[in-house]
This record gives sequence, structure tokens and C-alpha cells, in this order.
Amino acid sequence: MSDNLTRRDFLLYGGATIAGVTLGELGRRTLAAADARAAAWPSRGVETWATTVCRECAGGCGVRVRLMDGVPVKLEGNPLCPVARGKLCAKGQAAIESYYDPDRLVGPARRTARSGQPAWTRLTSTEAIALAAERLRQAIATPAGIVVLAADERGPLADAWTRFWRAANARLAWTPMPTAARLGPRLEVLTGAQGDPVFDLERATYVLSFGAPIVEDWLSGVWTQRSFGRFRRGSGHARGRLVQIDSRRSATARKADEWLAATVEQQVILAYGVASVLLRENRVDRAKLEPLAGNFDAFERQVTTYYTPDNVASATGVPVVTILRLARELASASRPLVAVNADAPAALADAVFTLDALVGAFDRPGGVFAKTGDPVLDRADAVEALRDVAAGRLRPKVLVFGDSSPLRALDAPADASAIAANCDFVISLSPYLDESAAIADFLLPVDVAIESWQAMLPATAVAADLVAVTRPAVPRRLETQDRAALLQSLGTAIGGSVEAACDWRSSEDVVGAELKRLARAARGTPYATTYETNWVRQLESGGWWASPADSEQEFVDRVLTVGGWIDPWFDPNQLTEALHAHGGLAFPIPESPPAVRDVAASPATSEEVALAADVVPAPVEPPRFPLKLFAFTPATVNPAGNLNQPALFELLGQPEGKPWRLWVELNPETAAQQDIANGAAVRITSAHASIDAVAVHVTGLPPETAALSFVPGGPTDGRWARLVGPDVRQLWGEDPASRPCAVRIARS
Amino acid sequence: MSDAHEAVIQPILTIGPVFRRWAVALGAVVAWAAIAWSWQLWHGLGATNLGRPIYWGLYITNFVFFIGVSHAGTLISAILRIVQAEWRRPITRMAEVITVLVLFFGVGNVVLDLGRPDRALNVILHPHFRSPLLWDVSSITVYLTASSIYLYLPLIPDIARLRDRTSGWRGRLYRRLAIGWSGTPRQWQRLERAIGVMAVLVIPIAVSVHTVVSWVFAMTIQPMWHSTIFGPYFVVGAIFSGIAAIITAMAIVRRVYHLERYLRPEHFSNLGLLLLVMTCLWFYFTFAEYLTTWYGHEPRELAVFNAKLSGPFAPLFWMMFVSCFVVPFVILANPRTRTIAGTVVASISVNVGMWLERFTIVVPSLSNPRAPVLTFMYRPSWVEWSLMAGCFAAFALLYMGFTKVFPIISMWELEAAAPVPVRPVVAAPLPMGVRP
Amino acid sequence: MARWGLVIDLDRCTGCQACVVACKHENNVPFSTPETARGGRLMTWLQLVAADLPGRPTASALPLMCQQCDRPPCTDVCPTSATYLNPEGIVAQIYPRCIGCRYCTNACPYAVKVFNWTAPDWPDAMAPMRNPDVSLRPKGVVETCTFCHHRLIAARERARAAGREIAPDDYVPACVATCPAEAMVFGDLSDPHSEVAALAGSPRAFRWMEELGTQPKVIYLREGE
Amino acid sequence: MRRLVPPVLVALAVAGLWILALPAAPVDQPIAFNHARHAAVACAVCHRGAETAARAGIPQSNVCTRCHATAPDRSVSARAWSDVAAGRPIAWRQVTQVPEHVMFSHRRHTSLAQLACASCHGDAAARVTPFGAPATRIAMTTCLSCHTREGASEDCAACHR
Repeated sequence: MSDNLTRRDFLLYGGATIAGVTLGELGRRTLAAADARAAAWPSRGVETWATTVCRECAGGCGVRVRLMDGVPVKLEGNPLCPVARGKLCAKGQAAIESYYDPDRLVGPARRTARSGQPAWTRLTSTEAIALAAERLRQAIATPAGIVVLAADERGPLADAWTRFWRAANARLAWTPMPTAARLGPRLEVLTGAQGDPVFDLERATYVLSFGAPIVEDWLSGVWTQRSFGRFRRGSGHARGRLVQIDSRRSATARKADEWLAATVEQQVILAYGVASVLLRENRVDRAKLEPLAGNFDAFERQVTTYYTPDNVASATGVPVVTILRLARELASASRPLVAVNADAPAALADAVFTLDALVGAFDRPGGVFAKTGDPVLDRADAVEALRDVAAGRLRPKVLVFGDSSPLRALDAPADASAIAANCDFVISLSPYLDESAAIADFLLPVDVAIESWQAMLPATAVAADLVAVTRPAVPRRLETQDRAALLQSLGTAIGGSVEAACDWRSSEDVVGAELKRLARAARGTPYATTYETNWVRQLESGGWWASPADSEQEFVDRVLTVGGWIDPWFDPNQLTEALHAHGGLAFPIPESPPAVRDVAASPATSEEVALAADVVPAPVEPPRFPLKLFAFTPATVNPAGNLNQPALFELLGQPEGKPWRLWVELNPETAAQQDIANGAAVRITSAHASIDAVAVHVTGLPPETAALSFVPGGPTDGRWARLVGPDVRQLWGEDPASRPCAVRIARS
Repeated sequence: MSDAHEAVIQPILTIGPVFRRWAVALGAVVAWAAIAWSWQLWHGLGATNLGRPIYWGLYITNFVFFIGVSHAGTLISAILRIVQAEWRRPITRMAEVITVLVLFFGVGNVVLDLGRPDRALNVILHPHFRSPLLWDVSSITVYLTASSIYLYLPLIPDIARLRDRTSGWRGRLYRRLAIGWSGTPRQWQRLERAIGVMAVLVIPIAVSVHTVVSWVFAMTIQPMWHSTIFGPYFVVGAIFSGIAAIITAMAIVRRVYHLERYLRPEHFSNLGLLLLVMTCLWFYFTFAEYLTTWYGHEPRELAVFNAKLSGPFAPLFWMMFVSCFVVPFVILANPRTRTIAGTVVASISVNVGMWLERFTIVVPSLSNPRAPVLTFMYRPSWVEWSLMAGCFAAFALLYMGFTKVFPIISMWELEAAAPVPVRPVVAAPLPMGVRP
Repeated sequence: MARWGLVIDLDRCTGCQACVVACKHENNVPFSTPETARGGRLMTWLQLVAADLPGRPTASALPLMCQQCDRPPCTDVCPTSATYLNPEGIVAQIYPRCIGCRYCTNACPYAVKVFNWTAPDWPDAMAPMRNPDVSLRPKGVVETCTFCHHRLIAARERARAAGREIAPDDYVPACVATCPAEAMVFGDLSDPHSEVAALAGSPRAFRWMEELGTQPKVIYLREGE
Repeated sequence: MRRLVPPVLVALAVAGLWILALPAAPVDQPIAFNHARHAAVACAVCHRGAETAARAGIPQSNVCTRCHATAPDRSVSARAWSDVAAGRPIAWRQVTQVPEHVMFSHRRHTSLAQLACASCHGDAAARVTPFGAPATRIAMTTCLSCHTREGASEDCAACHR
């Protein structure tokens, strides 16, 4: 630069300055406008709360939805709901992710390419209903022309569903849910009482659990968790002791004071073994049992003859001393309770209720009660219906999925394509991108829980009559349908008896009718605090009912606001009454005595090995698949609803630190033979397939067994669900996945 | 014009094809690193393979390593100056340049490691003096200042000499930098005095710098970081890797610029002996550190110990042990192998080993936290490797650049000591002595 | 001045992880994928870990969040005071001050501080689910459990608007609010009549790694008799 | 060409300094709202959350049409008014805003701490034009100076979220 400022330079730099100022001012304005635009969210931040019911399981927990400017941001438990008491489990918390699931179906659609890549054409709801109704009308005339499958539930809306499809001449079946209702028939066999068992876990002091997933999702998740907390550290009694008999180290086994590994078959034997010790050592209150004896003598003879501790020990591998100790602990506890999983086979449920009867748990605080009056569920099994379809025994013209639960409960995932092939037309009502949507020809997505009117009977857990009733908590996000309104539109389009069966226009009508019924029942109260329900209980047992509302409308509003209705009056002597009415206990007599263990078939104990070492060391070819593999579904997986919830996948395999992973549990010694470290990647191979998983060492697991976590879902699911490993059911091939599978596990 | 030290001056004024090729190659690496850094700035530290609980990895390893190497120069040249070791004269400059340049990369790696480099100034705007990181900031700043001055002061007479025989941009640059040096006795007296003061000052600062770097780790209560000997251990390691770096640099400069007349086998042998001493010291500290951990048997400490000695980090650990102790000890303890080639091999081995040592200090402790949270096996990402390569390339490039602007051997100091021949530090009577 | 504390009864805790999900939603903690989780990028303020506790044959499932130490190792080492102990004993993190050096995450013996390796990411459809009371942390800063401090501020404002003092039930973190087993109790440790103060004095009470001198305000109650 | 480099650099430097040194530019609002004309009405009548909620809120058309049946005067264009009358949202641009990481509640400052709206928003009642820029510089020092003066909490976490 020269020292003298020329005119040229002056102009040049002057111009540059002006250009700079202009540029700067433009930039400044652009930035300010951008800032103002960025401040658009959130608009006002007005917080409101709405009530709804959680539908992640059958528990029916009341939910409060926190809305900011009308948009749901968080779920909390409804403090007035007697099931939830203001709490929610992990699935309940994650339910909001179902509403926001980015892969939710946006509206009705028709498949345009059946094989290869699915291609879909969006339809308006009118078109969709017309098309579906056409198909249904054609199918009505054929026997079993329509097959309808959905998750099991109780309540007015479920009844409307049943009524509609019955009128359409459809074959209905339901996926069984693990609720107390499933144990009802077994309780009835023993006692004659028609109803669901109510386990009073909270007040028990000693719980002997046969596979009951008490801290996972037993009967009614949140209710059980709270009961467990109080059982452990309740006000009023000493710390409750829990003994868990389970095929694997479940979360409950981890929390238990003692865990005994036993398969379901062995559990039955063990239960009768304990019963036989109680009887032989005369540790049952015969005076109390006497009036209700029934076939007690025959039962006692059978059990004490065949289920001797020695026989039981040899059949189950549980030492004799442990069996004796369990029986003595059970008998000496002040309020013992024997618990069982809802989906236990009949033999195990019978054995458990028998034990409950022997320890005097019936109609006793901390024991088992019966809750009669709820509709008895006598329902065809959707899984069996699906198997029939897959095998071609049943060839419906139209197959309707209320949700994907039947497909998830199927043993082999390969069945899905066979199912589609054996049906003319498949309709899925599921709101999610899931297994049923993957094979459907026709998608009619319905509203998700927080968008819907609700009226359902929560699964039996609380000793009271409950109905959970709510309005939609939020407006619908996508072009989905109200389920009852959809049925009604279909009915109108089909006409005839189907149309006549629909005495509603939408779910709102069904809910309204239920509320009217409740208002006129002249009992119970809208959900209220414990104090208020106790007050109603006092009044009602006194034979006098104070209406909680001045008018029917006020009552309806109140129920919808608090989220449900409760009649706290409960007769705690229903089992005793039933027993008196039916001539006492009808013990199901265990038929076959336990087979003495075939030593060759099972792994030998160390003693036997020591003995065998003296004999002939014959060179034995190691079996190709030496391990028995069990599959289990982690408690945070919802088998009926949306799987595409990322927060829940992060919980998988915790606390061992295996988020998002399938994991296989192995005995450390078995693992050591294969040089498999804790946390190592392994490959599981069966005769049918291979699957990669992470190994977790579990001390105490029988050395010949392994347990593999199972998350249904896969490539046909939403963006997160498809990330969680392959479908482990492949390992079983055509065999039912409820039984162990022969596998080998090696480091990968 | 000609000069007694024409061999020193000539490389400054000429740029040959070999230099150009190297410059282009290294420049390409640096450019690639710049791309990697932009990638990291855009994507955040997600571009690395770090994660919970391994929050620090390659960058912090490099930080500690570079700060360690920076002890090469200043400390060694200052100590040798103070003890008036005459043989130091041709090598002090080379060492001091390493110090100053490498410090920038030490600091730079911390900036690379920041989640929010845009907020780096918060450290100065909102300082929290209980944080050892702030002690680091302070001591490194002081060290950088001091060692820059310490590099600059002895440069002045040489710059003046260059000034007198150059013109153009070089002339202007040297004129400014020579700040009017004319070689009057008064100037010489002041210079000698200033250098003397700086030499004394710089030693405690240098020791403090690496002590504080070690305290970044030792002040936490993490297993195998929370160690009282970390300060001296790191200082010893720093001097160790520093000497190795000087020897490596010397060998390269000697070969490339044909300075065999100045950098003689005795220099390598003497520095090799120093390196041998440091090898033994390093072994002593390492042994002490690991023995106490092992003997103490504290489970959390032992988990890290086992991860290093027999666990997933065992290959790195034993490689470190071999290259930090076995290789240099075997080569340097034997006078016959303590040749130029031998010391250079030993030095490179030590440099690799010391980098591994820094890595096996930083990562295994983080991989085995006290809390049983989910951990994973850390393997640096391409971004991290690229930035590391970029740092080394940029250092080499800057070092090359320096040799093209300033004399890499202090000419006036050689002249000041001209009558004294270069002698080995170990006198003949010692059994291991080398012949003069 | 209150000293907020949390008691977790491990005997009651069932390991159901409802608290984990509640915390994630309440505090806008982003989701992971299998890849990010495997690379140590799982973002959680609260998670279940398998801790070997004295007197237990197998590892216990321990809900682990910021232990809200009274002598936090993390705040000492922060070069910019971005993390500090507030007067009510909550270890706070000031995001705009944080330079992301991750010294605090390394100093924490509980490894409960998490770092935003990338910018937080929600699918567009899920963005409205974020809690407007809690900020979205940008990439490059450290975050951790704050005992749902925003709930304290809201509760205090509500109480003042109603013209009363803050009551024990007014302020409860999201994890405590949802705990189905009633295993978590939250309150003011400095109030001798509070439930937390009583439980903290229980013979079963222990503070995890208290031998390190961190003085946590998360107190666990031992499992078993 | 080389001669042009310095002037371009100068231009860019000036532009940068201009943006950095000056306060944020005022933005244009869709309606030329006259606060002074509405001064008889309390702030919270239109800004409904100003005393009861965290956010004061900027009134939407439904608030206008509670009083105005027809277009007020020529300051509101016919097209703008037709939008208001139809209840369509008004595209106000929020100019006074705290950063995302700050938890600010109007209620805490107005009805609880008894601060006048004017302390932060200036004398809105005297304004004849809508806000194009914040009346007060929204910066931590502004907040802190008042908090210090009034003895309010100076704990970082009291406002930072």
C-alpha cells in the first residue's frame, strides 16, 4: 500500500465500507427473522392433564397424560386408580412412544403386490369400509368363512366386538393373556367356585412361587409390584420370604431369597412332593380341612404313596433335605401363599391350588380369594385357530386380526406366509407396522389407547369390582378409526343381522351405555382415594348406598374424569361358600407317579460320576446338540401391542449391560467347557437354524440347560423393532417353541 | 560470501527437490487431517469411537505424549547448559525447536478433544482453579512462553549473521528478529546473562508442566490413575521420550543436511547413555508403580492391572514394555551397539513405547470403571487416526520449515567453544567409556 | 435450606426399570440404537447396573443415577465451574458453560455423567413428545441427573402462588413418582421428620462407595433381613 | 485482481462487525398493532399467561375478535383482517425470548415477585407500533443485575435448566 491515499483508493474503500454495511444490515435482519421463527416452539406451554387407561397389558392401570398445549408429553399413574395408585411400570411409561411411533400406519390401505416388496395404496376410510364390507358380505354365508383373532380382554367394548362378529357368523378366537382369569377354571375344579383367583401377595409372609413372575408382570404388573414391595417391607409384618421355583433365573428368581431350578414338569412333581411332606409330617390343619374334606383321603393316599421325597428328589434333582425344608417353612409361616404363573399348564395350577388348600390359604389374609361375578372367559385359542389356518385345516375367506398378538404367540414364525396363502383375504386392524400388517391384504388401522374411548375390566388383582372408563386423552394423530365406529360402518355396509347387532355408532355410545348401567347399579363409586372407597365400603356393607353424585350426568362426568368405577365391597368368603355348596375340596388326583429318573438320559451328579469312573469308561460320542434351550419373553416386551418402542429395547438384558441384545443364559461351568466368557458373543445352533446372542453366566442354572431371550417382531416391524436380532423361533423350526430345543452353543 | 559454518547455512538458503516432495506429502496428510477435523466439528465427537465410560482416548494420549516429548529440548538443553557440558553445543537448538513446536500439538490435541471447541475460551473467562485442567492451562502457557524465549535468545546472533548475508523477505524478517544485534561486548554479556537466567527458570517450569499433566489423572480417584508417583513418573517418562525424540531428530537432520561434521557419533553415544539412564529410571518407576498396585490387591485397581498385564490391553502393554525397556536397554548397555544406528533404533523404539505407555495409562483405567456400567472395547475411528497422523505430519512440516528459515545448529555457540573438542561425557577410566 | 435426598429400598425394588423409562421421557434423554449402545453411546441418566454388594451371594440390580454427592469429585475438576454443587445439594450442570472436556465424567467413580457425542436426535414424529420444561442439550456437553430440578422450581412456584410453603409431596422426581414397588422415597434430608431422614438412619442404609468420601445423597437400603 | 482483495476484506470485516456490534435487527410484525391505543386494558387480558403461567403468550385472532367486530382502522389491511376474522393464526414473531436453556416463568416475576411488566418490556403502553425488537437486552447480566439488586436467587440452576 502506498503512503498517499489516492482518490481511486478513497472511492474503492468507501464503496467497500458501504457494501459491508449493506451486507451486514441484510445479515442482521435475516438473523433476527430466523431467531423469531425459531421461537415458535412451544406456543404457550399450558399444562393440562387427561385421564386414560394403559393398554400395554390386561392390568388396566389408570393413566394421567400430561399435555403441553394439548400435546402429550408424559404418562404418570392415576393416583385414584386402585390398580395403579399413581404408579406405572416400564411398559406403561413407554406407552406414549406407541402414540408417537414414527412407523405407525397412517390410515387405511390396500396391498397392491402380494409377493416381493409390499406395495400399498392408501384408501379413504369410506372406500376402505366399502371394500372390506364387500369381502365380508361374501364370506358370511360360508361356515367359518370369517375367522377373527384378537387379544383377550373383558369389558363392554370387547363385548361389542364379540357381538358384532358373532352376528357376522364369524369364528372368533382370542390370544390368551396371562391374567388370573386363566387360572379360574383350575380353581373351579378344586373348589367349585366360579371366578378368578385373587392372590393376596401384600399380606403374605411367605411365598412359594412356582414360576410366577412376581416382580415382572404377574397377573397385573403394577399391582403385583406394589404388593411385592409391601410383602417385602410391609407395614405391620416382618420381611416376607420368597422362594422361587423357576426354570431359569428370572428377575423374580434374582429377587427371591432362594431359587430352585426346575422345569415346569418338575415343578408339578415338586409341588406334590411338598404336599406329601406336609401330609406325612401332619403339618396340615386337619381340623380345618375336615368339614371341607371332599376326596381328601384318596388324594392323601395317592400323594403320600408315590410322591415320597426320595422319588421327588430323584425326579427333580432337588435334594430331599430341601424338599423337607420347603414343606416345613411353608407350614410354619404365619401366612404362607403358594403362587403360580397364569399361563401354567393345568397340572401345575392344580398342584399349586392344592398346596394352597393344604396350608389353609383359602379365604385368608395373605392367601387366595375368589372373585366371582366377572364373566367367565370360555374362549377359543387364537393360536390354535392360526395353526389350523397355517396347516390348511381351516381356509377362511376372510381372516381378521384385531392385533398381532396371535402371530406373536405362534410357535414358528415361518407359519405367517402359510397363513396368508390359506386365506382369500387378510384384514389387519393393528395400528402399527407389525406382523399382521405384514401379511394383510387390507389395513384398517384403529386408534391407539390414548386416542380411544375406553371401557374395560382390569385383570383381576384387586379384591373389588372395577371398570376402567375414560374419554380419549388426545385427539387422533393419524387417519385411524374408532374401533366400534369401524364395526358399525362395516355393519351398515353389510346390512342384515350384522347391522342389527350394532346398537352403537361409536365407542362413545358403548362407553355411555356402560356408564348408564353403572349409574343405575346403585353401588360402588367413581375411582376415589382409599379413604373414600373405604367409606363406601362401610356404607355398602351396612346395606345402604349413598349415591356419589346428584345426577346421572354428574356421575358419568365424574367417572370419566377420574378414569373408572370401583365397587369396593368384596365378599372374602366366596371360596368357603363355594366349597360348602359343592361338597368340599375336589382334589385333582395326580395321575402318574413321577418316573424315577432315567440316569442315562440326564446328566449325572458328581457322585454318580465318581461311581461311574470305576466302571467302564466307554468312549461316548458327544451329542451334536447337547443343551436344552428354553425361550423366554422379557417382561418389558408387550406381546399384544406395539413393539416399536426404543426405550424398552434399551432395557433388554439389563442389569447385565446388554441393551438391545438377545442374550442366552448359561451355567458358568457349561460355559467354561466351551470357553465362553461372561458377555461373550456366541452362536446358538439347532437342527434348524443358527442365531447370534450374548452369553450371560448364571450360577445355579442346570448345566444341561440354557435360556434365550425372545423378542417377537423382526424385519416386518418398525424401525427399532427390526433392529433387535432375528426371530429366535427359527431355532425350533416347526416344533413348538414352548418346549425346550436341542442346541449347541459356541463362541462366535 | 563464505562462512566457517557454510554447511549449516547452506541448507537454510536452498530448497531441494527432496524437501519439496516431503513437504507436499506431509502437506497432503495435514490437509486430510483438516478434512477429518471439519468432519468432527460438524458431527461432534460422535466422529470418534469414544463412548461411556471411555471418555478419553487417542487425543488425550497424544496430548500427554506431545507434552512429554516437549521435555526434549528445553529441559535437556538447559540442564546441559547449566552443567556446562560442552558437547551439547551442536544439539541444543534442535532440541529447543522440538519443545516449542510440539507444545502446540499438545495443546491442540486438547482442543481436538473438546466437545465444544467454540467455548474453549470459557477456561479463561470463567476459570475454576480447583480443576487440575486449569493448572495445566496455566503451566503450559508459562512453559510455552518460557521455552519460546529460551529458543529465541540464542537464535539472535545467528539471525544477525543471516541478516548480514540475505536480502528480500528473508532480509526483512531477519532484520526484525535480530533486534539490532551487532555483537558488541555489552550485547554478548546481556545475552549470556539472559540465557543463563532462562536456563535456570525453565527447569522447574518444565518439571511442573509434566507433573501437572500427570495430576490431571492422579487427582481423580480412578483406579491406577490415583497414584502419588505419577508426577515424577510422568516427568521421567517425558525426559525419556524427549531424549529419544532428539536423537531421532538429530539423525534425520544429520543425514539430510550432511552435518556429519557437527553431529558426531560421540553425540549419539552420549545421548544414548543418557537414554540408557532414563531407560533404567523408567523401568524403576514402572516397576514401583505396578508392584504396589499388584501387592496392594485392591480389587478395582487389580481389575485395571489385570486388563493391562493379561487382559485385552496386554498386547499393547507388553509391546510398550519391550520397546521402552528391553530394546533400548539391550542396545544401549552395550558400547558396541551404541552406535548412531543403534541409538536411533533404540530412540524410535522408545518413542513408540512411550506413546503406548500414555495410551495404556489413559484407556485401561477408563475401560474398567469402579461402577459396573456397560463398557466396550475402544478402537479409535478413522477421524482420530487421521488427526493423529495430521499432528505428526504438521510437526514434521513445521520442523522442516524451521530448518529452512533458521540455522538448526547454534553457530555462535560452537564458535564460543571452538577450542574445546567434543568429548564423551564418560571419561576413559570408566569401564563403559567410549574412546574420545 | 433443604438438602434433597433419595432413598432406594433394594429389598422392595423389583428391577422393573419403570424409573428408567420415566427418567428418559421426563428429561428428553435421546434414544439409542444397537450400534450406539454397543459403542458406549447409550444415553441414560438412570439405569440398572449389576452391583456386587457386601453380604449378597449374587450381584444385585441397582438403580444407578447421579449420587448427588456432598463432596462430588466431578465438580472439583471442572475447569469452568459448569458443574457445581448448588446450595440445596443438587449437582447441577450448566450446559452453555460446559466445554465438553469430559473431565467430570472421568472423575466420577459412579460413571453416571453422560456426554452428548452427537446432536440429540428424535424422529420428527416424536419431537412433540419432548418435555418443554427441560432443555435439549446440544452436542458436545455433559449431562446428568438433576433430581428433576425443573420439578422443584415448578413446585416452588406453585406453592408460592398458592401462598404456602413447599410440601413434601409437591416435589418428587419422575423416577420416584412412577416406582410401582414404592421402593424410592424422596425428600429433604435436613428435615428430621421427613421419611427420607428416617430411612437414611435405618440400619440397612448405606451409600454406595461411601469409602471414597463422596458423601452421596442417594441412599440405598440393603436387601435381605 | 489482486488490488481488489483488500477492499473485499474490508467490506466483509465491516459486515461482520456490523452484525456483531449492533443489537438484533427489528423484525416486521404482520399487523401494526398499537399498544398505546389499548393501554386501558391490562396486559394480562390479552397476554393471558402474563400473571398466571410461565409464558405470557402472544394473543391470537380469537382475542382480537372478542372486542373487535370489524377491522379497527386502516392500520390493519383488509387482507390481514380477513385472516383475523376467520380465526386464522396471526404470524406474530416473538422478539423477546430467553434462550432454550433458561427456565423463565412470567408468574414468578409478575404475580409472585410483583415486578411490573415494564421492568423488562419497557413502557409498552406508550408504544404506537408493535415490538420489532426486545425492549431490554436479554442477557444473563441483565437478569443477574436485577437478581442481585432484589436479593433473588443467584444459583445458576435456579434459571438454567
